[in-house]
Amino acid sequence: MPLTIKVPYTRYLAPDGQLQSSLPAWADDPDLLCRLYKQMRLTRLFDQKAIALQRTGRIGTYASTLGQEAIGVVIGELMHGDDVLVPYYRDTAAQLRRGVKMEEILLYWGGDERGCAFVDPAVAQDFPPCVPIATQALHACGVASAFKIRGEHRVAVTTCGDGATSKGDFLEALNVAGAWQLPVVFVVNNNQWAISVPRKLQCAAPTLAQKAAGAGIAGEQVDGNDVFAVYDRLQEALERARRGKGPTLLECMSYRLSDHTTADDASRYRGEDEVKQAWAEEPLKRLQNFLVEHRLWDEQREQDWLAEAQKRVQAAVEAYETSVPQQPGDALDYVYAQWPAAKADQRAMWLERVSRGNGEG
Amino acid sequence: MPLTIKVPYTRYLAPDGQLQSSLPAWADDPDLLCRLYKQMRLTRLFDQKAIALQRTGRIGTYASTLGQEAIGVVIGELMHGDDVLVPYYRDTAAQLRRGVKMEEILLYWGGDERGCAFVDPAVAQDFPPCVPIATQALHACGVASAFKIRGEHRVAVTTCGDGATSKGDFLEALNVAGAWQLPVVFVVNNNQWAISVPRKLQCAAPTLAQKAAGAGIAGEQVDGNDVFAVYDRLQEALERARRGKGPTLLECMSYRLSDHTTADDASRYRGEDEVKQAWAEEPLKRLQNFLVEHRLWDEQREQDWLAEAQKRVQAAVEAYETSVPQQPGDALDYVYAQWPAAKADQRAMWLERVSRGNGEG
Amino acid sequence: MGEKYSKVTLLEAVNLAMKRAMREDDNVIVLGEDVGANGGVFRATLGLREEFGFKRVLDTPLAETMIGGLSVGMAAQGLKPVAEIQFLGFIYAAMEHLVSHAARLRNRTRGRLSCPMVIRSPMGAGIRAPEHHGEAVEAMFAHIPGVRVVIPSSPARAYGLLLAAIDDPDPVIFLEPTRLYRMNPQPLEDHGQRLPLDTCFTLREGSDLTLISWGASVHESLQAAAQLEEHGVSVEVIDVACVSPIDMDTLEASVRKTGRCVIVHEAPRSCAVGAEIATSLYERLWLDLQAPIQRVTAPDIPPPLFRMEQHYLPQVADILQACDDALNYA
Amino acid sequence: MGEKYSKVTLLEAVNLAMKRAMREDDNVIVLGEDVGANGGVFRATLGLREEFGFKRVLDTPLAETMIGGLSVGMAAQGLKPVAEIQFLGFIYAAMEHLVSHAARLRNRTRGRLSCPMVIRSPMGAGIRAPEHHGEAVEAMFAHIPGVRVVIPSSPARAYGLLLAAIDDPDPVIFLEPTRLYRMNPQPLEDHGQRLPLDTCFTLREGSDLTLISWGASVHESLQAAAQLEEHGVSVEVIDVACVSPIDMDTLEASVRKTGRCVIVHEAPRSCAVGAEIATSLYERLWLDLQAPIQRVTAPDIPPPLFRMEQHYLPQVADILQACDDALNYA
Ligand SMILES: Cc1ncc(C[n+]2csc(CCOP(=O)(O)OP(=O)(O)O)c2C)c(N)n1
Ligand SMILES: Cc1ncc(C[n+]2csc(CCOP(=O)(O)OP(=O)(O)O)c2C)c(N)n1
Ligand SMILES: [Mg+2]
Ligand SMILES: [Mg+2]
Repeated sequence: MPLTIKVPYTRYLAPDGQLQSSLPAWADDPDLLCRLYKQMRLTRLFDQKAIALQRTGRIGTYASTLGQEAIGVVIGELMHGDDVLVPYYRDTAAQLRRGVKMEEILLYWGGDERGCAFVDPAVAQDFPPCVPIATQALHACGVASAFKIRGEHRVAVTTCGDGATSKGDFLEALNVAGAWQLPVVFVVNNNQWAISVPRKLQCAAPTLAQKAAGAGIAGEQVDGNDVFAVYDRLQEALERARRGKGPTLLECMSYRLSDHTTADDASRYRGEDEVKQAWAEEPLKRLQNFLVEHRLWDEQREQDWLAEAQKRVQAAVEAYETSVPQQPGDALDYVYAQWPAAKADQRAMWLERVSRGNGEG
Repeated sequence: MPLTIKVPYTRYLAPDGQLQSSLPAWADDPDLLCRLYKQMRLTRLFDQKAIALQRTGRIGTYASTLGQEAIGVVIGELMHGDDVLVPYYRDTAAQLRRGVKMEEILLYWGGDERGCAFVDPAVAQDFPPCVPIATQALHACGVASAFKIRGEHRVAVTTCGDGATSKGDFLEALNVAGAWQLPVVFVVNNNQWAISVPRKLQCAAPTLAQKAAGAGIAGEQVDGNDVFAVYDRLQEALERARRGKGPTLLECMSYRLSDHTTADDASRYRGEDEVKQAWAEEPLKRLQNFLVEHRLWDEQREQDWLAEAQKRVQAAVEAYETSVPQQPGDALDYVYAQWPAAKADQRAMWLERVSRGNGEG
Repeated sequence: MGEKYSKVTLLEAVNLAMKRAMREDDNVIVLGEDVGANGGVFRATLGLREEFGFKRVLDTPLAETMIGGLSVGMAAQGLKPVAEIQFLGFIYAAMEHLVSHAARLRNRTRGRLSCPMVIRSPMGAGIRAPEHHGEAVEAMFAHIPGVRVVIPSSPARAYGLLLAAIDDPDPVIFLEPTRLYRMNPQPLEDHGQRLPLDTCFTLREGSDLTLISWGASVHESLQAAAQLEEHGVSVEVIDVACVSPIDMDTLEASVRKTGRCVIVHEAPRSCAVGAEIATSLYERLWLDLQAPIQRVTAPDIPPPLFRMEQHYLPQVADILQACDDALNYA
Repeated sequence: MGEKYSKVTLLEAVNLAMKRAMREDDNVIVLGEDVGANGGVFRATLGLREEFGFKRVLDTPLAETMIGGLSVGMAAQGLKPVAEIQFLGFIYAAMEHLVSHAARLRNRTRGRLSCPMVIRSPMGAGIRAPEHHGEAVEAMFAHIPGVRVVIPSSPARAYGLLLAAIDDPDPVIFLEPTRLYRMNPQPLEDHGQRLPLDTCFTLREGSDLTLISWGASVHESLQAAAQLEEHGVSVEVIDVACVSPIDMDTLEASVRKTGRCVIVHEAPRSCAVGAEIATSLYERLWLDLQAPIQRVTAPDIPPPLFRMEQHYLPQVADILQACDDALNYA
């Protein structure tokens, strides 16, 4: 007597850029489509630059978002200004679209806490990238609880990878989101790998979206490399949450075209064929094909935008590289609202130590 | 586009003891049925005695299993000798049937570690009752992993309450059990309450069994007050696990007729009506009605068995109350295989402190 | 001026403090297992649901990781969550959120976000409770930069310190000794006055020896001091109360005066807070100490089931022995 | 006699020890995130999958609570799990299983069940890694009765101590300083000899001062000792290696001889293992110490992102300053 389950899956745009089914009404907006494409292109350019900076030792380890730009860009596009993003560490795409500055992202991966200070008021309440896997899902539930308690029509959006769906935090978060009907959307970036662990070793269920069933919340899959699918389903999930109709788990099927991070060598554990196949399905080219076919985009516009994007990235790199050094006291000054008087001796010790000139500053 | 799910539910015996559907072949065994009934009756008698002992200060806090005897007795009945039980703290029924001694259970709740020493070789590998909620589910997966690694045809059975299904440990356990196809059966004793938190505030899903879906394992519900249903479905789950066909989550619908523990007062948070209704569905009377109707049991046998059970319980209480005191050194001697030489001074300090005669021994 | 009560237990003081904080500030909310309809397994949250409703008194599903993580998210949004962990022995699952997030959110974001949350939890042994209901692991938290760890040992301190903890702009771990919950009720005025989170409390002045303690052991320390007094020994007793950060200045001044010191705590000896205090005192008072500092602690074993717990806990006799050793040190 | 290697890093020594243990005993199994096909993110488990197969080298789903809990269940069944936590900053989710189960299973069952498991994890800062990859929280574990905590600081000690940890009938938390993983390769013979889990290692003898350290800071301690030697100061350097239980006898003997002591560790100062060692030394050596014990530690702040980590870590200059203070104490 087996338990039976059926999980919806949405895709409009086939890997070759052809439509599989007719588009929803909202998609009849060339500006929107071009904006999404341009943002994806910009994100990829920045991402490549970050990897280059790591290779030359100008930032530390970096987690590339190559091949997963559609998910993050749509998240950033659809969220309202006063919604809150609670991202993981592979969310450059969503963060940039939300208003985090490129130089902040570089500062963060460059080992400088100011990278999470987020100067743009648009992202003043967004969380910084979260490294301890899946913990952010619970923070998002806390944020959503605050919205609900205060009666605000705001949504918390949180992201994570496929691997993260195995960790208790994620599962406890789905459960409380359901129990309390929280205005939160869980976006799983299923890029098929958790470092070297493939999706199928992570979980025996055919979809990750069906983890929603155990929490009694909505769950579905989309082709995460199809901006139309992501946009359509995320839009509905956000609206449902905003109207107090409960949380959603949205599993976005994608692929990590890069190594896990710059510290990883994916060729150790996965075959070339698989990666080659994934390149044929990546989101940028797919959307570009569609836009070109529908005469919404052309080579000239591509070149113009590339030049503009290049310029923005370059300016950010310069801003990053010329940022003034941190003050030694910064390392202590934000640990508590006020450094405790009881630890005054430690402050003195620290400043003395730094002035002794150990290491870099 | 909602996700859809269907969870099987099994019941043979209606609350009034009438059959709802014809019984499976294995049930055509009067000895088995009477054995189950007698064990349930014995368990309840012991349970009541334990509460009485608590009320008179002869043991500490105790977690009653009143109304949930069918689940534990069937677990104990069906497990093989070399299977391993990884119980929670409300598993008197299963433990007694497995071979844990009544006086051991009293020692445990009486504040004496020897209560988990389990002298009967039949339970030498069983785990002690687990207090930190849901953690035992992972231990069971570890035990099952050992079976699988060594190629043994043994099964780990672990139990927990409805509240426990919200905790990450439980959910992580389901996931790894599925990913590794472990020989483990998860029995959820859904007694509708987690102390004062009712089942529906615990989780928005209509069944807890459907948490299996997220892990890609088998999951189903049974009427946990119907021995036939529990027996039938648990038997199949155990066999499937033993044959290497994967784990099962079995949600047993029951009711906690008692307070949460002797330290609790359930009247603070739940209505009388609900409890009264639950008494009409409790497992012992239900089976008794069936047995009497089918002339497998009668008043005389009931009285004889009660007398015998009474005697056994009384003997256990005496064994408990006359057990020799622990040795002071016992508190240290099992912390490590050997008390570390580096902490020799602490041993001396401890023995001196005990000899100073603080408190009880 | 607040209501005056003639007999308030530590437990009731905790309850009064939460009520007051919730009345003063709508952002204060309470969450945890069984805190709502049941008023908490010890009744610390009694009446809160009735007065403040479902939105501010939240019964959570059974998951401590979640309680930790939710609180971080709420606090980042400007709420002031006061979360109950039912017993300290069940806090470990919340550890990752405490160490990696609550303690770091402000620092990580250069002050852009912060985490004004309180985790309350009953701590310590001595009430014949089951396994895992008697932990005293304050040392683990005291080692985490970015949180405060507060342990009241009287109704008045529970009241004033909890109010301060809820006010505090950073995360506070607030540990309530269960053994004291219903002991020694005292008069208390619900005046709303906060006590400082960064000072020790000198409970008794003396000149021959300083007894330093916190939590339930403060009571045995006071008893030991009273007995010594009868023998003409003048003992100063200090309740550390805030075990992180520790107000070493007060402790230093006392031991500088008395020259002798005994530290009493219920946690196992090794790497406990007692070692930090002792080391800091030695660092500050090398030339002024008349005898080595004595530690009276539990041995390095897990809290035993309750038949042995009276031995496990430091008793008056053990403290007197240590005071003797300190006083008679040649 | 085992194979002799002329240059072995600490990382390779860990790998050799696991291989040998797995060859010697079929019950030894390895589990963790990315330990299989990938050979671990640092390559500590390189080649194990190839040699011992899928059944003994298990890539787990991504869940540290689960890694802790599974290991307890396996160990209770007589396997000897060697579990990797990818970085110490991710161990917190496993805490409940370590404190409440691994450390207690033997005691709880009066020896009927036991828990011979090893948790290995890279620890410490200094490799310009991202957030949460630089924790040194050995003190939290050193406060747990029932586990051992071992931190090697050379390839030979990593090899011998890990073999001993795997043999040990009780749970061992084995922390490998990432900063040393690929530093100073040394000759090593794969002879299978265990090192004791309850003794310190005296790395350098001296008569004027004792430098006590563990983990990566041992290296700066040795450098400081060498520099002091040039100025005619004779420094004894001891690697504690097993920070729980601690071999105080060796430390005591050394400091009794030198009369002066500096403790160096990378963890934040408060309630760290350094405080326990200092307190125990004071207790034992009250009359023999010539100066207060100095602590060189990180400040009480979370490990900063990597631009500041060189300041955060105790440096040779900091140690020299502390030695100066100890030597010149009037
Ligand atoms: C609690 C925790 N455990 C382990 C790690 C180390 N780690 C970093 S990323 C990663 C894999 C994550 O995979 P997935 O969730 O699929 O996200 P992806 O990186 O593929 O986007 C691991 C194990 C971590 N950061 N946090
Ligand atoms: C980790 C943890 N948190 C909290 C508790 C306190 N506690 C003991 S039983 C219980 C409720 C358990 O409910 P459920 O899982 O439904 O089991 P039941 O007791 O109803 O059989 C709680 C919260 C605990 N033992 N462990
Ligand atoms: Mg992934
Ligand atoms: Mg229940």
